[in-house]
Amino acid sequence: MNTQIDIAQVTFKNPIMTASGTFGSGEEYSEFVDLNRLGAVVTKGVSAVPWEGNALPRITETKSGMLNAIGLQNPGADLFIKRDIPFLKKYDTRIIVNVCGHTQKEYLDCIEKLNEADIDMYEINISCPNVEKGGLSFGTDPVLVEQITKNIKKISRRPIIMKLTPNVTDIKEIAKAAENGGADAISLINTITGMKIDVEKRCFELANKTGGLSGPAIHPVAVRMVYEAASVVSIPIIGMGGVATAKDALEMILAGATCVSVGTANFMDPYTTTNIIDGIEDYMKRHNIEDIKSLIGQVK
Amino acid sequence: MNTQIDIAQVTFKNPIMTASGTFGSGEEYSEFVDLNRLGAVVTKGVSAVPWEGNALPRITETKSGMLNAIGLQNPGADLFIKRDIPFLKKYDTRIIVNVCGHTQKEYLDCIEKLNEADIDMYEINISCPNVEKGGLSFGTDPVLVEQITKNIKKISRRPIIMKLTPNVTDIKEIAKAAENGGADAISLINTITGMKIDVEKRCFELANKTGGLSGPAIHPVAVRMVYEAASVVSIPIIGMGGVATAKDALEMILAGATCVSVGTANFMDPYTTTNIIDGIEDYMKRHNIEDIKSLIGQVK
Amino acid sequence: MSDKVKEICEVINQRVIAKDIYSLQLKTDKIAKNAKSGQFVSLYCSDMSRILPRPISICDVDKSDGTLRLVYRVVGEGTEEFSHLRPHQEVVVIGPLGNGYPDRDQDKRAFVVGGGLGIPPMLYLAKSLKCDKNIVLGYNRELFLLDEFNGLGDLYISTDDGSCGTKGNVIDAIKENALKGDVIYACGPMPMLRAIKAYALEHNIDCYISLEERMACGIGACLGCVCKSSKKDEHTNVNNKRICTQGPVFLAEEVQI
Amino acid sequence: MSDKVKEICEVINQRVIAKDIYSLQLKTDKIAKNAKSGQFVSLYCSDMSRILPRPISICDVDKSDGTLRLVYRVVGEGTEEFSHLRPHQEVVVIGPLGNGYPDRDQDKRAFVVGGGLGIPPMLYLAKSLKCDKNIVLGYNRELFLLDEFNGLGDLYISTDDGSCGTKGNVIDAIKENALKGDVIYACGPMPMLRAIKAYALEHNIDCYISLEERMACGIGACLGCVCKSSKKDEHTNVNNKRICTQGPVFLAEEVQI
Ligand SMILES: Cc1cc2nc3c(=O)[nH]c(=O)nc-3n(C[C@H](O)[C@H](O)[C@H](O)COP(=O)(O)OP(=O)(O)OC[C@H]3O[C@@H](n4cnc5c(N)ncnc54)[C@H](O)[C@@H]3O)c2cc1C
Ligand SMILES: Cc1cc2nc3c(=O)[nH]c(=O)nc-3n(C[C@H](O)[C@H](O)[C@H](O)COP(=O)(O)OP(=O)(O)OC[C@H]3O[C@@H](n4cnc5c(N)ncnc54)[C@H](O)[C@@H]3O)c2cc1C
Ligand SMILES: Cc1cc2nc3c(=O)[nH]c(=O)nc-3n(C[C@H](O)[C@H](O)[C@H](O)COP(=O)(O)O)c2cc1C
Ligand SMILES: Cc1cc2nc3c(=O)[nH]c(=O)nc-3n(C[C@H](O)[C@H](O)[C@H](O)COP(=O)(O)O)c2cc1C
Ligand code: FES
Ligand code: FES
Repeated sequence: MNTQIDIAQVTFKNPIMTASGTFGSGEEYSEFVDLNRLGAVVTKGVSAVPWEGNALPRITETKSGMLNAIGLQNPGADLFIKRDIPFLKKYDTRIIVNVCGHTQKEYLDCIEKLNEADIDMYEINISCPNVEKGGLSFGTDPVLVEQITKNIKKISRRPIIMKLTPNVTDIKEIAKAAENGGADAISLINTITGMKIDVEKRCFELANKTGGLSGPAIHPVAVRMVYEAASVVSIPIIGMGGVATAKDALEMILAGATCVSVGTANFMDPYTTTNIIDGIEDYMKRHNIEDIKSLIGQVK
Repeated sequence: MNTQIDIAQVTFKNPIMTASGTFGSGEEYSEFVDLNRLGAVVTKGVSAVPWEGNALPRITETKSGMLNAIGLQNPGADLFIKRDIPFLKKYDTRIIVNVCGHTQKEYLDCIEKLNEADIDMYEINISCPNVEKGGLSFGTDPVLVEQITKNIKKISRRPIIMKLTPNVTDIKEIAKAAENGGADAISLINTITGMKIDVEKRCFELANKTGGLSGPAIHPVAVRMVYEAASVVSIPIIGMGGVATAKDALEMILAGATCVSVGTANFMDPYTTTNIIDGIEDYMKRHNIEDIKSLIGQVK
Repeated sequence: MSDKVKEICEVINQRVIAKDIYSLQLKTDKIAKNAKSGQFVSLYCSDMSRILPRPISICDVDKSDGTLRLVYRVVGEGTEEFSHLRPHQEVVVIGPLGNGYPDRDQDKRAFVVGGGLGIPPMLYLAKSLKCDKNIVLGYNRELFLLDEFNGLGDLYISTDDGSCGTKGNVIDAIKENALKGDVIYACGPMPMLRAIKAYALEHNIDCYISLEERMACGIGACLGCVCKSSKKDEHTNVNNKRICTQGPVFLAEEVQI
Repeated sequence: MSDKVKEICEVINQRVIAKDIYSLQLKTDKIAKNAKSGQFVSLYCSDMSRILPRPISICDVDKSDGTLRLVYRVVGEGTEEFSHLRPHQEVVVIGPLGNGYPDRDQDKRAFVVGGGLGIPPMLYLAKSLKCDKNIVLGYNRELFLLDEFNGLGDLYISTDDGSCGTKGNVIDAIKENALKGDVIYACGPMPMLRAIKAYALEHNIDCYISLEERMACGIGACLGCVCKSSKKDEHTNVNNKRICTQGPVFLAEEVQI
């Protein structure tokens, strides 16, 4: 039975990764799960300089989901490279660093710093608020997506995964723009913008007013978008959004994902990632699947 | 205590309505709830001629939500006018007829038929697949939204509510287009497109492959879109999407909705609509709210 | 106003009657009183991440004490949840739903045919029908509920592997025993229903079959549960019938299966 | 590997100890063994539409039989669900989480100050601290847990309406009784913590306060639960500290409150 997967010449022992921002730098969850079992650890978003993130409250629960507006708090690329990469290097897993910025220059500065470190891939979060364009995210404009992909690709020493936002009319158009820009892979979905109101206090539940919806609630939207993206691009897709069980992960793979990231479900159970890996192996046994690659995009 | 609301000179005894397609023609739920208590009954979508709808299965459950691909099955405007309107006229509630079509002409044909009947308002579902434009819904293109609104407004004898789809990058743009076209009100959100896969059989759960996600899972997205739309239009907004409790309905009102529709939650409990009306009255008492209108858009 | 109500019902008892198959006895205030054979109820989950109620056929009714018996197989999360219900716990139920089997007093002999999880609803039907009955039950292998049909009619069974009764399906059992009747009432998996429909056509007898489809509202409002009707349906104005309200029992000739 | 584990815990008992306030005793395999005062656990809901675990402070621990006591107020859906837990039922718990109060053997006399739902975590702290103690508990009106502090130190209380002890808050009680100490350990609502912090500053004594914030992961990964630190934090590299892991107990001067 083979669960091994390759993306842009990088080999993953299995398709299960962590979703950026939900698994810290790996260290926190290493108290529960053996990181050696994961296909990859995708780190929280890192920017060229430290970011403080948003005011509190930053999170609130919704039905089968949650809203977060962490605001990409992170210690900056320098400390990250010095502390978190060496920690992760102790494990036999792939390291994908999620990158964020407010301007194209900030992305490029961050990549330049990360280029010096021992990392397997970058995942570029283009849902960050684009301060040059009035705060709407980079990821909603296909022209910008293609351009930023090209620019990063030019300087990146590692394969790049463009991480797409679901807050768009047509995900296919955005997925193609990333592919045209030279992305080695795309990952989707980031969170769906939502809002919750405290009716007793008549105020926003989050200091930031809006937040990103994640968790099982959004899984059907994520599966649909992975399926749509897979229908128009030929680069590999990393599927995410509400994956909490092996069944959810297999849905992603059958819809067209090569790998699957687990995010919010880590909060629901710290053992989710390894439970999913076990569950996929069990499924492959029950269905006599020799190679997990034979399942990709096989929904009929 | 006043829960009365006006939209385009039509008076509703309270802001609670049913969401189209989830409450039949009202008759079915009249076995559980007293329709006289509702602000309005919004009927299932009606087209100029009968529609068969999609193949089965048409529904599937998801976490705190469901996907449907009914495909707008309906008996056509003629039978609807003959049978369902007279039934609803027996009650002291407003009648809003939801209208669908595959082409602009189909919408107009339907309105012309409905113009002859005793109806209070129309709600125009512009999430229908637009056969002239390759199946993408009318509601994703602001130019088309403005145009179709204008054309319907020209012939409509009743105020019209344009019902917006959430499957867009920028709901504000679409809301403004509807207002510019002359809509008397807008309602949102329709369902978010999603997909579910049966991993054991490796097939789509719905015959139609994709379906519309509704229910509590989407509530935070709906609240956000109502808030965004309210920030750019001055016509009234009917908020919907995952409303299952008085708290959910009040969130919509605080976000900027004048009225609130209850959809999928009727399936979770046939008494949801009247429970919500009771809950809102209780809230108004507890908070000494004289007039429900004073809550609209009051989130801080 | 109709008979349909939503009730919080107390669990009287629950037991496993075959692998993954549970028999659940509920105390109801009104539902049992109003129920007739062939109708169903829908059970709400207490885990609210599962928002839709689960339709389950009425297996038996005791009108005197208002109890309802449901027999179901654990196939997914909802039925898994129900399987943990213990006496004195509560479950929210809506019902009775659907049309139920017709009252046809004039029949001399009826076929009561159940296959698999289509067997339970046949129990209350068999108890309710006044005419003579050939009761034909088709099992995979493991028998359940069989005892309870004793004395309700002439009892025939089939098993896939022949471990009990006729080897094969219910049609094989009917043929092997050369059974005759004026009307068929059947519930079971689609291949069985198709075979029964064909048999009824061949023998030119009325045939009532009970259909299943995924349901959201259970009361005719959402149009999620339709089946194809043979002719344009009067209510829907298209070739669809709502299983939850116009069914689940249909004259076989009315529907395309 | 750390001490944190996820466990299915059996409910030993649960009772109401004041209006909407429940005391829940759980049998744990490892959590109680590893727990220290000031730490907390997180309880998962069984209704999975509520996906995040609820953080609750450890009120008391019995290391000998591995039981854990939690005292909480019903404020929303999750705590409402927990309030229905009955003996022998199970609940999934993750813990112990957070840093807990420091061991400071050298103190001569400590203030142990709890306000409202900040009182429960003071119980195990009071039991654990070896030095002399002024225990100061601030209530709105209704008293709870008071008996259990008997004999653990010199006990002072305040109530908002003066129905018992000092009328006013814990600071009023400290002043009225002219209490003295070398260190303060406090947990309670933000206004109380601010007042305590000011009091400690004024008297130039060390002050440990326990903070609360909404949590998702509870283990330092999501950055949902930060508070503002006075100086740039070494771990986050910005002026934020994670309450779930770097707290919930902080030296008052470390944090902006
Ligand atoms: C009129 C009617 C009567 C029924 N009577 C019985 C009975 O007496 N005994 C019995 O064991 N089963 C019966 N069923 C099937 C039963 O409803 C499903 O097995 C049950 O809903 C599965 O729920 P789940 O949560 O365990 O499965 P899941 O697969 O987790 O369910 C997910 C969703 O799909 C729906 N679903 C899944 N399978 C079916 C199905 N076969 N039919 C309808 N909806 C389904 C569920 O209701 C739910 O909304 C009946 C179905 C209908 C329509
Ligand atoms: C470290 C820590 C220790 C705590 N110890 C106690 C205790 O010993 N006793 C006690 O009664 N309460 C305690 N709380 C508060 C308790 O966690 C909340 O009251 C509880 O989570 C509310 O859940 P709910 O589902 O009933 O409320 P809901 O309002 O329905 O909760 C919705 C969401 O908001 C979160 N939330 C709501 N209020 C709070 C809050 N005050 N703090 C953190 N999250 C919140 C919930 O966890 C949940 O994710 C503690 C909180 C923290 C952070
Ligand atoms: C608390 C939190 C923090 C997140 N931070 C990041 C981030 O830093 N960068 C990023 O690209 N995505 C971030 N995300 C998005 C997730 O990686 C993921 O795309 C999304 O949550 C959907 O997956 P899920 O439903 O499995 O969580 C974050 C999500 C959450 C819940
Ligand atoms: C079964 C079903 C049928 C629906 N049919 C229609 C329809 O005919 N016309 C329409 O405009 N919206 C239709 N909708 C969308 C709802 O009216 C509503 O906009 C959406 O479901 C979100 O609200 P909810 O989460 O409260 O259900 C339908 C929704 C469901 C679940
Ligand atoms: S289940 Fe809604 S119409 Fe039958
Ligand atoms: S709750 Fe996630 S970092 Fe504290």
